Amino acid sequence: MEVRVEGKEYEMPVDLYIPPHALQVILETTFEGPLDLLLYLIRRHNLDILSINVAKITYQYIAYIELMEANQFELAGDYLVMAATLAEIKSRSLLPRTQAIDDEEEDPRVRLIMQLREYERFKNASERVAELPRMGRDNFSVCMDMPDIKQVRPQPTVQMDELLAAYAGVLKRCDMYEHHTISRERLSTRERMSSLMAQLQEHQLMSFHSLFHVSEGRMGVVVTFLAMMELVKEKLIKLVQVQEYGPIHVSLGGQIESPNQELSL
Amino acid sequence: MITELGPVLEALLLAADKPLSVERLCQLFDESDGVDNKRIKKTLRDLKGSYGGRGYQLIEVASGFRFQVHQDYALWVARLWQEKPQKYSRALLETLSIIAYQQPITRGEIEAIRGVGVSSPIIHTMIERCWIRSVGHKEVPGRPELFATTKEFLDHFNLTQLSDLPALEELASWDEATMAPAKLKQPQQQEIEVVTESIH
Amino acid sequence: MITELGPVLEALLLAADKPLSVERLCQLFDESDGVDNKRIKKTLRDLKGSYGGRGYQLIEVASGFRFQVHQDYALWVARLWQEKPQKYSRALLETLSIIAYQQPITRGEIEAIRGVGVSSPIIHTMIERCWIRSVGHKEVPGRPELFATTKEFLDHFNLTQLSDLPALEELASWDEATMAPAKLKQPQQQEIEVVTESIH
Repeated sequence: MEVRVEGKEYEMPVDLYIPPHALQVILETTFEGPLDLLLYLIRRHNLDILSINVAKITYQYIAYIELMEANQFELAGDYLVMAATLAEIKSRSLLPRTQAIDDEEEDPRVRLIMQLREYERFKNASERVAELPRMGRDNFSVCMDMPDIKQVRPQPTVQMDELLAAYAGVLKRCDMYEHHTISRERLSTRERMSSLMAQLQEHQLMSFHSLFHVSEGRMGVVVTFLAMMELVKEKLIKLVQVQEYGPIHVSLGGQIESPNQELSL
Repeated sequence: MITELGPVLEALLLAADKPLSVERLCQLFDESDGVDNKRIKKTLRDLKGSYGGRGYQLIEVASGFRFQVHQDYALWVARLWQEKPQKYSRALLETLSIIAYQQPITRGEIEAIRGVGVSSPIIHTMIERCWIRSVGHKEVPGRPELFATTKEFLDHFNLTQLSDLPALEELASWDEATMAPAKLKQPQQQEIEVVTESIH
Repeated sequence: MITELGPVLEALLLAADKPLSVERLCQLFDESDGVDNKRIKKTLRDLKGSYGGRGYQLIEVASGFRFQVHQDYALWVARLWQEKPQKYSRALLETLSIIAYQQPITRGEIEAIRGVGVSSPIIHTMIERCWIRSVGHKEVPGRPELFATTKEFLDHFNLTQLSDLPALEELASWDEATMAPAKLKQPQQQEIEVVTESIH
């Protein structure tokens, strides 16, 4: 039996007892580490953790690791450590039993089974925690307006460095530094994008020229133009032209239904 | 078919960060829900009368219906606010900073960046403070609102324009714990260079 | 002397942007108001029961009482924003659950249970959300930080105390298992069956 992974053919291990059609699902599933993968292999067949056949599971485990590698999954070292543990258990089982039984504490199979059972407990618990009613998904905070109160609510003030620290935190978390370069230039464009949107919301259809202000100088004009291009790209605004070489008008995206020719950029 | 429309409307009006019109409410239902403008209006009328003796009421303003804390209890609410100078939550600051740097941006986009939902009261607070406003709708299914910062936002932070905010490269070295002072001003020269570059 | 405490408490809880404890509520009243903890508790209990059939509810979470939109109407409320509720990754939920059940716990201990490294952004995210915090150091080499969950974590998941968490499964006695090697043997029959199945 053969299986195709990204065009390449692989021989399917004959006693791999997961049906081939499940392969795709498995490859698309991300496992939360080697214990998770092992549990998956065990639970798919309603086997008891206590009764796992290590030789079989090792074989399967290695087969999956190879398939994942063939599919260019980035495998953490933890997966390989587990493979080594399984191999060790398997090799021990080939030795005369007395030796393994001598020192139960050190039996890697006992240790693995304990670890699997412990992990499964928390995995199941986390699934139940995930089902708890949660703010923002199942329950929502109540947002109520206040009557006019004579006493003005003291507004907390925010310092610039607090705001920047918050953003630095966001960026650090999402690891966005590498992907987005928000330069000064980009910020002035984003600001102009907002103000163009606001103007168009008020006037709906504006002539292309009226959005440029010569008094802002060359830089201002360039920023406006860049902002416009960005808005067109994000489909937030539309440029329309009734006739060739006629005046160009700008409107909010998808607002105007007319036979006017839409400028494609 | 929704048999009890009242609690659904209550849930919607309480979760929203601004008044909702009958038309807007109507859009939120499927055909199978059996809800039309007329039914909504009638239900809202019934609801309005049902909060006697409560600390809040349902009122109609120009842009729709909203819940409001009852005037009679304003005195105690004022005490609540009086207590101590409060601070804005981390969530609010993060949301505000994302809007400042990534505007115009939808709530969903902010949530994607933060990895967690943005609650209505947060948006509400920032709109009330006139720091952000809706500048339109994104033309994607659902037409979500696009938020942008305002002049008041710039004023509050003593900025002349948005581009006075530190560039990302400066933030990269930002130590959150120490909140190292920001270098807010950059030589003009650099700005021109960058813009010129981007034209090509 | 306040004769009707109910609406006053409603107004206060609705105006506050976070849960309010009985003690905190009590501080807001003067002596002449004739309000004490006991009266507040009783009134809150009465109020809690008075929102049947409404789209919202008054609930008690770890840090106090709060109003929230009832989860029965989450479907419609979610339509207000058109965006799907934020999902937490399994890695985050597993890590958070292990901390919740085993606290205080070090990162290394979490990793031992999960059999895989815990990424820093996950810990960082949970600290930012105020769901976990460092409560000290374990006196072992390297003095690793000990993490515990917070009241905000309980608030977020609508819990009053840690013991409200779903019960952790009991493990069957370990000795019994190791002492009974027969149980470790897998019946050959079953394996063969499964293999056969997979060929088709």
